[in-house]
Amino acid sequence: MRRALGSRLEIRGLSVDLGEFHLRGIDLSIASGEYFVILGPTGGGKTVLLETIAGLHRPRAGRILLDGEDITAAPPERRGMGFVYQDYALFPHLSVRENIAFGLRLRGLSRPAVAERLAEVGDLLAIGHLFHRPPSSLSGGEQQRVALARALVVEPRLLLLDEPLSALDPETRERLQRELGRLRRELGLTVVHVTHDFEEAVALGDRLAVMHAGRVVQVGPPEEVFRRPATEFVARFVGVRNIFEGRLRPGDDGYQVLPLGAVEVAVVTELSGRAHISVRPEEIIISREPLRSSARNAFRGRVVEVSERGALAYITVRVPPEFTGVVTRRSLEELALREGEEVWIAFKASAVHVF
Amino acid sequence: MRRALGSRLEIRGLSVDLGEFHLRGIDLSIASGEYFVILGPTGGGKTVLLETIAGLHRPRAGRILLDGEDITAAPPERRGMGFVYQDYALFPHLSVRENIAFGLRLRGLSRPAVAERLAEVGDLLAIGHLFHRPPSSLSGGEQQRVALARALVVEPRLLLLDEPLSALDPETRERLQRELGRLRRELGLTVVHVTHDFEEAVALGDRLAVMHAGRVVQVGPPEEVFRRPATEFVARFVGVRNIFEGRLRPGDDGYQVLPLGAVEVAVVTELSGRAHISVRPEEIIISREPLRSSARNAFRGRVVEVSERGALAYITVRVPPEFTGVVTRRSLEELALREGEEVWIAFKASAVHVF
Amino acid sequence: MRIAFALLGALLVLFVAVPLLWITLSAPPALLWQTLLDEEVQDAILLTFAASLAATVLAFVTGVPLAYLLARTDFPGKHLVEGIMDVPVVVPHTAAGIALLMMFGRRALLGRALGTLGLRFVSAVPGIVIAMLFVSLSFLVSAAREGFEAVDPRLERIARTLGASPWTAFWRVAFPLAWRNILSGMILMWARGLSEFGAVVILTYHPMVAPVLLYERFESFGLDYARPVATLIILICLATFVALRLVSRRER
Amino acid sequence: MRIAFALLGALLVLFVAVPLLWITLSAPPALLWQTLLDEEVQDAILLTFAASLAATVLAFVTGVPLAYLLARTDFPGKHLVEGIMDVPVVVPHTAAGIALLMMFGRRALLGRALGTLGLRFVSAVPGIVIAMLFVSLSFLVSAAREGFEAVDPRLERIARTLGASPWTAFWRVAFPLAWRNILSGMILMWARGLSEFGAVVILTYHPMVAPVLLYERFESFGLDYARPVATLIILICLATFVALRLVSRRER
Repeated sequence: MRRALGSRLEIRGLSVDLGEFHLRGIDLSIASGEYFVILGPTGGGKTVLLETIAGLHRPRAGRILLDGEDITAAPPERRGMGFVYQDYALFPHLSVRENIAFGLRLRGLSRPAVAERLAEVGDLLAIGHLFHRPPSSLSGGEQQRVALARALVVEPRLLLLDEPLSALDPETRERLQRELGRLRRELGLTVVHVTHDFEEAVALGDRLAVMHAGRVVQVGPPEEVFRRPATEFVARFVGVRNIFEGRLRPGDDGYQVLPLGAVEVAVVTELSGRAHISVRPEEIIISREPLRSSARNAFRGRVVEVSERGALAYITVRVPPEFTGVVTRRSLEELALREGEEVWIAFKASAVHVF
Repeated sequence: MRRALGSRLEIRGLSVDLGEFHLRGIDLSIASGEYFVILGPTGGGKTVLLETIAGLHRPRAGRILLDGEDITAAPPERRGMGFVYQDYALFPHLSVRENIAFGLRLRGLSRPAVAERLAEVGDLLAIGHLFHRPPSSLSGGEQQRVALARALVVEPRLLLLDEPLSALDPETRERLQRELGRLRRELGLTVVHVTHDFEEAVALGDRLAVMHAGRVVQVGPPEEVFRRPATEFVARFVGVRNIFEGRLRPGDDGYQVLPLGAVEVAVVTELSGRAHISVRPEEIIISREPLRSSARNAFRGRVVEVSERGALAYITVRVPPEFTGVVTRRSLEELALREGEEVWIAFKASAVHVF
Repeated sequence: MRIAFALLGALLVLFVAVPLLWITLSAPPALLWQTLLDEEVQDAILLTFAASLAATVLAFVTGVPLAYLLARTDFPGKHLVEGIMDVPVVVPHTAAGIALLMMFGRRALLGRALGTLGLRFVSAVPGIVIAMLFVSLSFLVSAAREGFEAVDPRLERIARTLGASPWTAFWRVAFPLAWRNILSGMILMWARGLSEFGAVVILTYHPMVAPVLLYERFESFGLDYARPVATLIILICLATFVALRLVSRRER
Repeated sequence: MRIAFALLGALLVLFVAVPLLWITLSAPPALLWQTLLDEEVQDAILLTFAASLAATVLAFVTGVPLAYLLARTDFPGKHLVEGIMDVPVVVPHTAAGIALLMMFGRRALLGRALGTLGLRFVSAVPGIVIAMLFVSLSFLVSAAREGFEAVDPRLERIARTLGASPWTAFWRVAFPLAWRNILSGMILMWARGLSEFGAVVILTYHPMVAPVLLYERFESFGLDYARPVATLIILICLATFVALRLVSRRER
């Protein structure tokens, strides 16, 4: 396998019309060796974007540049991009070995050269023992490894992954997710990875683009998208829970305040007038007594719902309005939080995102 | 809608052979008004079990009792059970209204009676405005609501749900999950809910049964399955991470110890000889200095991996062996945990599950 | 590649379309009108339509249940039954006619038994019907089977849990959802029945169906006499076929 | 319900199976053997097989590309092309024969042009081939189309990203995956060609294919003379059909 850095990709003003899918004015610039995640709801045209990058659809307008070279009109077989679909799309009439060798054979490599590369990729992905099997006999995780091997063995300049983990069960998904991270580091690949799963995007992506209705609505590092969603859609999509709308007005000490129900929330912002605010559940501290802390916002409320999700519990507190905080199961027991109990919540003014 | 309690279901020694699916010696006893979750990996025969309860397959052996009455040979139309499939299975040739009225019409209800019941269930599930639409025009969440309404409107003695949430996007899933909890409380239903998602099982189930390879391997309240998995399969399936195997020997203070790599783990158990132990990640406290605490197990190690998953981060610490703990993002920043750093981990002997 | 494929495919399309266009366009309308007024021609066309319709109805009553069983159940000998349902396509038409004649002929066992009930097959309309039924039933059975296979069996299961008997589940769910396929199978079967010549001519020369009439005119008077009849029959068949297709497409 | 359905379905199965069984079982083997040694019968059977095979090959070369285009692309007039490919099933066989005769006959434009190249259609083998091709091509096209539709287009897309040209992607991925359907379409088409009588008899009475020979014996000498020939033809057709089905099922 090549260990050099992958290619640099630039997309300029790309528009695609394909049946019910429409992409509009997509601009992206992906650096060499970057792991770039495109995040968006299912059926939002993310696959069409990947396929257009691979040359499988003709764009209506716009240009695609690979290492500065315009490839907008190049057929897919000349682009040197590896493609992996969500449901693997292995050739059902070929063995695992023949699946992986497919691209090598087309390149006219000699028998020994093919065998050498197969052995190498077999080791890399730990699938050497599956080579003689038909794809239909493999588990989902094994099939996805084979699909990855098939794409990687031809040393692509760019690896395109179309929801590669979403058809797998949680355990396999997690393992393959780690594997993708490792492959990317070891091979120095440029990766464009499409997903609807925010956690996957955070775990893997150097940067991510959020797509909505055929447009890119935000691009940035995961932390930034997570903390400062550009639109309400992004906020809801990445799982921000406490979203409120109101009219900002100046408060004391240089803060602004947003009146909400019975209380006023202090925020730090340059904005004025009507605005959205959001607070991430993990920024909200829940206690049985008023906290002495630097948190500017502290309110008394009543627990109206406790929803346990695995190791965590989401606590909804009606002040009003209703804020949702998250605690570990351990805290849940220590604080003996139950519906109807009176509690205090607190969060810092700087933890409030205004948009 | 009826507000009386649902029926009591008993399954005794049930075996089913259906193509590639085999159920073997299933014994379950589900109380009136209970929300019972059957948990297992995809394709493990959970659907076949539900369909057999509904009378859609003939069991090879065993009996099914509903409120004490043997219904093993009764045809499905006499059992009065509501069934909801993962992908809704709405009648595509009928409108939403006709879908929901299907069961009522078969019961020969008068027109006004049908209309009244439709209005009631329309309110209950907030789908009244969809009545004139064809099912194909609905979103996944709306379709699932209609499927629920269709099953509930005939006042079933038992509600059978076959992965009702897994085809939905995360936000809709969460909303419908809350709704299921509410419906169950309001209508006093007995529910049997099949899923492969442990968090869903914890959030909804009064008790759950874990299925593996056509058998029930553990039955109990979620907490118990979570904390004391009966087999390694259950442990891995419910997401327990720190699983080790070793030979127990007596330690001091009445504890037993299990030597692992460089350290010995103190545990509380009646078992002896070779055994598995597991520690849930949230039971492991991670700190920069040695903790003064009551935790019997405290080891020094080095962070080898930090994996961020949404609001949480999983920290793998090599002692050796490798333990994985979980912290919030906030702690991650406060403790400034990074790969290569030296840290202390601690957990109570009573937090170690031995099996 | 697409261009090469399109050129090859166009050859086949032209091979079908051009002779049909040529025969319909080259006939003077006046001659066609005159042919249409020929009572013998009218009788033959009406007989053809009616006999094929009767065959289609018979196949609907027996073939739709069979198709449902083939789509939904496994039983010993299923492959054999599937094979038998395909056989009529393969058996040469004249040989099929002879085989039917040996069962339903005046001297044959079944033919004699039914003859005492007043049902005559040789040189009679029932003979035309069974000949058409034999050669065209495969179309309806296979279309209906495909239709039923495309219906998710879980829809019927849901109907059962909602209180439907197997009959009700069939009539309210499976049948309406497979109806489009069944209808297009019936159209195809009916059209195939119209077109049959070899099997019909062995069992029943008189009364004459349209293809037999056409053959007789060709044999007795030559191509020029047969042409207007052929044109007329082709036009009527095409028009009916297109109309039925449009109707069946508009359904839902 | 299943019992009622099974009874109705059984009627249809018996209607097909019993006449065929009866005609094959009631023939004395010695008579069949004697018929098989009849040179005229041998020639007719071989000619039928060969002509139908030629028609199938022609349809393979043109119909498979057409089926691929119909499965994969949208183009203006697609519905029209689909309709045209279904028409041969609907057109009465004798009328199809007349239409072909008007294109390929000795006095017709195309027939005369090809005649100068030494290709004669009337009363010659090429006439048999085009008659068989016309009436049976729908089977191959629709089977191949179904086969291509069942191949996930993303497999070809993956092949393209791995360096395959459109041709290579077709031959290495789409064609092998659709091959089973194509093969069974070819078998059905070939069998349908064997069975054709009406269209062939109009274009080419001599040299005689088996269905024509059978008709001639029936007309000239009566049922008793036609019976052994019919039995023999049915047996040969069934045997070939079953053998080919088994072969095509064993493939992968």
